[in-house]
Amino acid sequence: MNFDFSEDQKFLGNEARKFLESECPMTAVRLVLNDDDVSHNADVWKKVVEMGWLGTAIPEEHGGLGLGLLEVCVLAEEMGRVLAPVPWASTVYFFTEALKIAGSSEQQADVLPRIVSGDVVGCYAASEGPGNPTAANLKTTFDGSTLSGTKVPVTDGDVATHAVVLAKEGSGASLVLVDLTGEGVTRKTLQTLDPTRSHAEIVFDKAPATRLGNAGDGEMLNDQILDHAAVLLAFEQLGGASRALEMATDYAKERYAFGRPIGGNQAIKHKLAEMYVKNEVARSNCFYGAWAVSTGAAELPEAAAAARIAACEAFWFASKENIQTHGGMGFTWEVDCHLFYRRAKLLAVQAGAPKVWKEKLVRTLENKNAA
Amino acid sequence: MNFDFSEDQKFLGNEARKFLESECPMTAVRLVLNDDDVSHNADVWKKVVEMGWLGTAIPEEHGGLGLGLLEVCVLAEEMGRVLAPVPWASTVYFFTEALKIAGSSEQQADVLPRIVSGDVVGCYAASEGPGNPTAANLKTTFDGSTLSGTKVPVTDGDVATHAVVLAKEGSGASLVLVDLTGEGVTRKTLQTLDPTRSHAEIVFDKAPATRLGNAGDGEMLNDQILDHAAVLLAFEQLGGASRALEMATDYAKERYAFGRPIGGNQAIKHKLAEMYVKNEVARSNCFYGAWAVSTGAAELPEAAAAARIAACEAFWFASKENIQTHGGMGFTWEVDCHLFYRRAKLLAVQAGAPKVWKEKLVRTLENKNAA
Amino acid sequence: MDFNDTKEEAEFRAEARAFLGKHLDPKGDKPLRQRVDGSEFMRRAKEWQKTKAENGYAQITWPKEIGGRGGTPMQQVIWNQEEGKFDAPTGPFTIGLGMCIPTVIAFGSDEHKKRYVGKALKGEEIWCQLFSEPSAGSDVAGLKTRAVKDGDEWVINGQKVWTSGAHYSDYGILLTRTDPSVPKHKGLTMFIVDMKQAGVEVRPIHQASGGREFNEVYFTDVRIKDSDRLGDVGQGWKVAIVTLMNERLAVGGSPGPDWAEIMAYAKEAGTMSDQAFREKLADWYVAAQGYKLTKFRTQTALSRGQTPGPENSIGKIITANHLQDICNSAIEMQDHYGILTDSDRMPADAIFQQSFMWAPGLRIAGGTDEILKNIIAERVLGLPQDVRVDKDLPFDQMKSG
Amino acid sequence: MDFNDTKEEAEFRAEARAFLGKHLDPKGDKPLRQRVDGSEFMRRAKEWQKTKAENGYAQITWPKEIGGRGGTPMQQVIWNQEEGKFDAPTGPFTIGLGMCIPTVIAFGSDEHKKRYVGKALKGEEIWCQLFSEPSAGSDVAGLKTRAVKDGDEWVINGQKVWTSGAHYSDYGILLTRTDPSVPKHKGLTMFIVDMKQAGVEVRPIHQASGGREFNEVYFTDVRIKDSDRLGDVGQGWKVAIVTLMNERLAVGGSPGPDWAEIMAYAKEAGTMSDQAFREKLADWYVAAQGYKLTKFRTQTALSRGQTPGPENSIGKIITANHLQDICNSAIEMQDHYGILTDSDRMPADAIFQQSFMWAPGLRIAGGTDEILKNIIAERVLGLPQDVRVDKDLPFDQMKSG
Repeated sequence: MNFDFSEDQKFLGNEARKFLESECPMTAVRLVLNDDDVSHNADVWKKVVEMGWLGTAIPEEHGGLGLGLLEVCVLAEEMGRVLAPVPWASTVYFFTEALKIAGSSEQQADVLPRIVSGDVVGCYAASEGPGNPTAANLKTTFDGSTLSGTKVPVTDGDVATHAVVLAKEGSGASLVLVDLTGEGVTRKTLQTLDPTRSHAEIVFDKAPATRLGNAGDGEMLNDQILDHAAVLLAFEQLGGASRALEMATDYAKERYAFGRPIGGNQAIKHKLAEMYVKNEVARSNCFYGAWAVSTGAAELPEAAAAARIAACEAFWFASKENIQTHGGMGFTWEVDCHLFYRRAKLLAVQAGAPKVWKEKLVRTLENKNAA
Repeated sequence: MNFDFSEDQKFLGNEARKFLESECPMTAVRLVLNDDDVSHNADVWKKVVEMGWLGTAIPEEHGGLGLGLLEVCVLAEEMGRVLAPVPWASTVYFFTEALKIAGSSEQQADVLPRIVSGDVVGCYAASEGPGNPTAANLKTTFDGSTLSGTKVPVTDGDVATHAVVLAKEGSGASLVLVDLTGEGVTRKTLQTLDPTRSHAEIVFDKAPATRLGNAGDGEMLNDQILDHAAVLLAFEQLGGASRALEMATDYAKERYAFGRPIGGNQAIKHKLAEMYVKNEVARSNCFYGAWAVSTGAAELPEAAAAARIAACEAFWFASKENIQTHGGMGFTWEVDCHLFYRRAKLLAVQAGAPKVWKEKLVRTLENKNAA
Repeated sequence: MDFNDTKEEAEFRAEARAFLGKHLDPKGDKPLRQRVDGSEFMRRAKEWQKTKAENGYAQITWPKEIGGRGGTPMQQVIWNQEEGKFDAPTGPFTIGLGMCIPTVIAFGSDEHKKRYVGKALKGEEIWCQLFSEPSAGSDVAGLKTRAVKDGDEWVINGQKVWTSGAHYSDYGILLTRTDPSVPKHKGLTMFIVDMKQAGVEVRPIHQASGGREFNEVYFTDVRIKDSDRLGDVGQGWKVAIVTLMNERLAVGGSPGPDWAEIMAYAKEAGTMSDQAFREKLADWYVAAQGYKLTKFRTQTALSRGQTPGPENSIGKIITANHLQDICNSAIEMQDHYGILTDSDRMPADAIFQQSFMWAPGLRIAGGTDEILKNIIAERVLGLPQDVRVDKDLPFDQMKSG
Repeated sequence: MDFNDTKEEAEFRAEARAFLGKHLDPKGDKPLRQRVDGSEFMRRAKEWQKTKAENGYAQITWPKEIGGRGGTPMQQVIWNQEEGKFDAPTGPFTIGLGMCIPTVIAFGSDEHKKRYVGKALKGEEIWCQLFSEPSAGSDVAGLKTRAVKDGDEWVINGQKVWTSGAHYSDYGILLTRTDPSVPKHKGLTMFIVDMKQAGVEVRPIHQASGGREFNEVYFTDVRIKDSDRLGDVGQGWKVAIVTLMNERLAVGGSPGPDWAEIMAYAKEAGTMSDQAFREKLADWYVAAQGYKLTKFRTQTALSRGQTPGPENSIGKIITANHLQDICNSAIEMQDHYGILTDSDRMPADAIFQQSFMWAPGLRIAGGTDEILKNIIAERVLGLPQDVRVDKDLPFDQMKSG
């Protein structure tokens, strides 16, 4: 039994924490928050590229570090703690995993090295409107060589150079790879609940595109990619939830009312204890997801779903009760609580809302039980 | 605007409270609890009959008091407070209402006066097994003159003299009236979570029976009767929930730990405040149900559903957290907390579980909105 | 039980409705939160307040001698219901007439009453309430703004926070610390302050929701005459309690989308068949009805001449959490798309997204969930007060983090 | 990350399994709560304990000198896992070997250790723990049972409660008040008490669930030699802390039906298509996994030689409420029929109904939800302790309601 990260992985996490606390403080997040024209923090992004983190789980033959997804999990948690305002999740959890899962060796050889070098920034475009996208209701179409239709919203869609897009092809769905800097692509920046991350509407009008994987495999590949992304996002959410608990705990110790720290009141103590319990439930489920995604275990579908459900719940609860613990201060723009509340919501809907994953989980449990 | 009971109704409630606190203390409940062969407290029941309460909403022409259902609501709350171990709910909320709603004038003239006099004790038999009974899955059949099949469980089924039974007739369902003391009826007492109220399995084997209302109207009539019963039961639940809150509050003031009353701890204070909030939400919804059922308002379906849902939630929460507030003492047989926990569960499933009513409520809202 | 007006109530309602119809437009289909900014809005608001005052509708329960109608609380409720159906610009006067002026009436001199009450009633002067401070939120009595006696005057230095309407107010009631050497509740004194004088600086607070509806107010060597004191020196807490008792009655109302709005959205989105959503919808309906019907019970008590008590605190506990839950669910139903906030593009004009950002504030403003539960536990259920370690401690010896 | 045993662990597991298979039958399909009554059960239990002790499996982490194996905590975990797969009668010794004897080892004299440890290990003598009292539950240190010195002996009078196994125990560790004139934690003293002597009366408690698994124990002029004291006079709290630290590790395990059982029932009942049920099922699965996987993390820490801390308190908070919720839902799915308790007739042998009545006790036993949250808040998060008004007050001046 060894249900924990290795010493090396923990060391990586510690180093990443030091690096990000120094290079990506909340002031760096607020540069993106306060300026509608700024899509991400380019300085932070540049440093992330320089650290080589984008290649963490990319094979050495493609210029990556050749480590595994466990190391990405470790980094994801740290990115989540600082609310990193960069296209990390889109590029690493979604775009890179999509290429690794569905890309041909030519596609991988072409694109993966450019991810490592920072020349390619990726995003993942599935949503076309309210509700979880399914193959049945897709309107964006791929005709074998070009892509047409509108994707909205695409997280990091205005900073990315490339997108993996879920599109209709014939009667089925396929995944396709598009160069967003090429012709036939129009992008419009959108306002969202989380202005520290940029979002776009992308209109494709016969944009040149190549398929990832086989025609008609889009939905199956999308499910696989989302299982990977869900685990990695869950660690990012866990990082955010842990940081929110720390913020609330620190404030509760420092803030005095009625002659003593507010953290001496059971109303606050038990609220924070509940936060801790939810965070630990999330952490344990995240660890299991990490094991499953890194070993390619058959348990991945239920492990990914459980990690995502637990992490969504933990970050939601921690972020809203962190505001509540801060009282009036917590409802000001200057105090950082609302940034966690905003990010918690983004991460909870970005790869399918919790209710979508609850249904996935139960379907998996049923199938297992039936088998 | 007059959203409250009248002075007369409040007076009735006060008198009932005094009467029941004196005539039906917890020792009277425990007489039924502690003896498997005792189906109800006959002394208390005799006194309830003598008070004339069984005729509260029965017209004077049939020997009743000719008051309305508002007065029954007032009495129901008081019965709920003392966990009255008598077939009151079965006789008044279900059986009497069934006769009033669906009985012919002959049936009413025959049976209602005998309810008032105490010669008839009623029960209502719908369930035949796990799950909410529907016309589609009934197995008990009525052939126009006799009834055959098994009903289980029937609350107060072993003390009642008569039953109203939901049965299949041809391809539809009908309501029928059966004399349980007649031929073709076998009863077996059952063990339940609430031993302070008796339950039976009743086997009908060509038992003589007469229809209530038209053939095939069973499901519609059942719905109407349950709307009435739900409101009245909700007041009984409200009484139980209010009493559970009082018990918890009293104990929290008296019980010392760490040198002061445990009720000085926010963990307890806020738990009891939440109980209070749930009880008040239930009370307001109960009042609305009382208004609707007593005036025959078109809003009855949603008002009854809301009263039932709120009252189930309030009594469940109050009864379980009352045990918790009492700590170890609350988990002993001698302390009364568990009797409220047991009764809360009985009342929550007796007329359809909350989830059945949530579905009813939403269907009503949809239909209204569509109209 | 009877939801109808009595004959007298019906008459008053008809009269009120006729009066309102003569002066105002009915409210549109989609009421957004009233914006109290802009000079045109303020001009209309002042004009409407004057019209109300001249016709005896400004403060219905106040005695006629001071400009009220001498009416019943029930008439005030009916007026509010009817006025709520029209596009009535009432916001700027709520706090002044609901909280500040009643305090002036209770504790002010005859000169104060003569000088301030009529002008406030007619909308000529607007008032704000200056109690909360950055380090004194739930614990208002822990405030630090100092008032130091200097001859016939007091010199004020300090900072207030979360002051609604400070930027357009003419006067305020100001709670200060005049004696830090005694326990915190005993060293407070209340004043009337002229908000337009030098040394008073109002800065809008940028809220987490993005809006700027509240203010910080800084006092730098502001001078107040001793004759503008409300109540005795050291009796400020007693005065403040009178003000705050009126606050709990003022808070409430429907703060955003409810079960009907999310049900409408679900129909539009075609997700009404989801049983999980249906059960939640039932719970939301029951909670919303619980809140609405509890207000009916309160009105009934009012109409019988009873005074509603602290049990009213349940309203805000229910509605604030309820709103947060409904908005969160609506956003998650929209999935990834739910993160967008553009009201032109979003279902229900993005009201779910807007209220999602407003809900955390609602759980704090006017007493946090935690404070309200304490109030219910202590004042309704009679449970012991929290241990107050600072109860008898001189204010200047208190720890403050 | 790796769920497999290390080579050493796998070897030990194989060895343990072989040994167990030689002596015991595998557990049947439907394990019910182990019944510790009946002389035949007790005979088997004592025999099995003796067999374990003779073969070095009784207390794996204890040093060999006192009859243990000198093994690792991980080996103990593996042993427990494997023994749990067999029909092993272990119940009567858990408290004695897990809590009492470690306290004797830590604070007893050499004579005590010689006299008691071996016999307990071999199952020849059974121990119970006598701390809780009717007026001292969460606040154990508020206990009243008096021990008064009389020459070389102490005279004990008082009552203990919730004592597991008191009726079949030979000895107990008994926490008493020896000095009521000092603050409560300072006037306590711990003793070894012979449970079979005159003046010790054991009465079963009739629990709310209907069962009688716990006891009250009355002490009337019971005499204990001063040489049977554990630790110094007045140091009883320090001794008790050592005992209680071991308790938190002992509590836990799967106390009843979980997501798999309710899913099986829903399939049988044909209600798996209900989306509301499906979402709840997902939540239950996630919570159950959270609990199970957190134990794996604890085991990993153990296997690395780390000591698990108070974060283990999360287990019971999750499982007790989780159990109550699952049972309540299963009963409501059965609708009116769910009220029946006859295991021959009910789905899942009425396990949902049985556990429904057991769950409230689980939320209280071994630390209430509220106490456990306080422990997490104070010891894990470092938040301030509750205000303790009785901290420095002599016990006999304390209010006690």
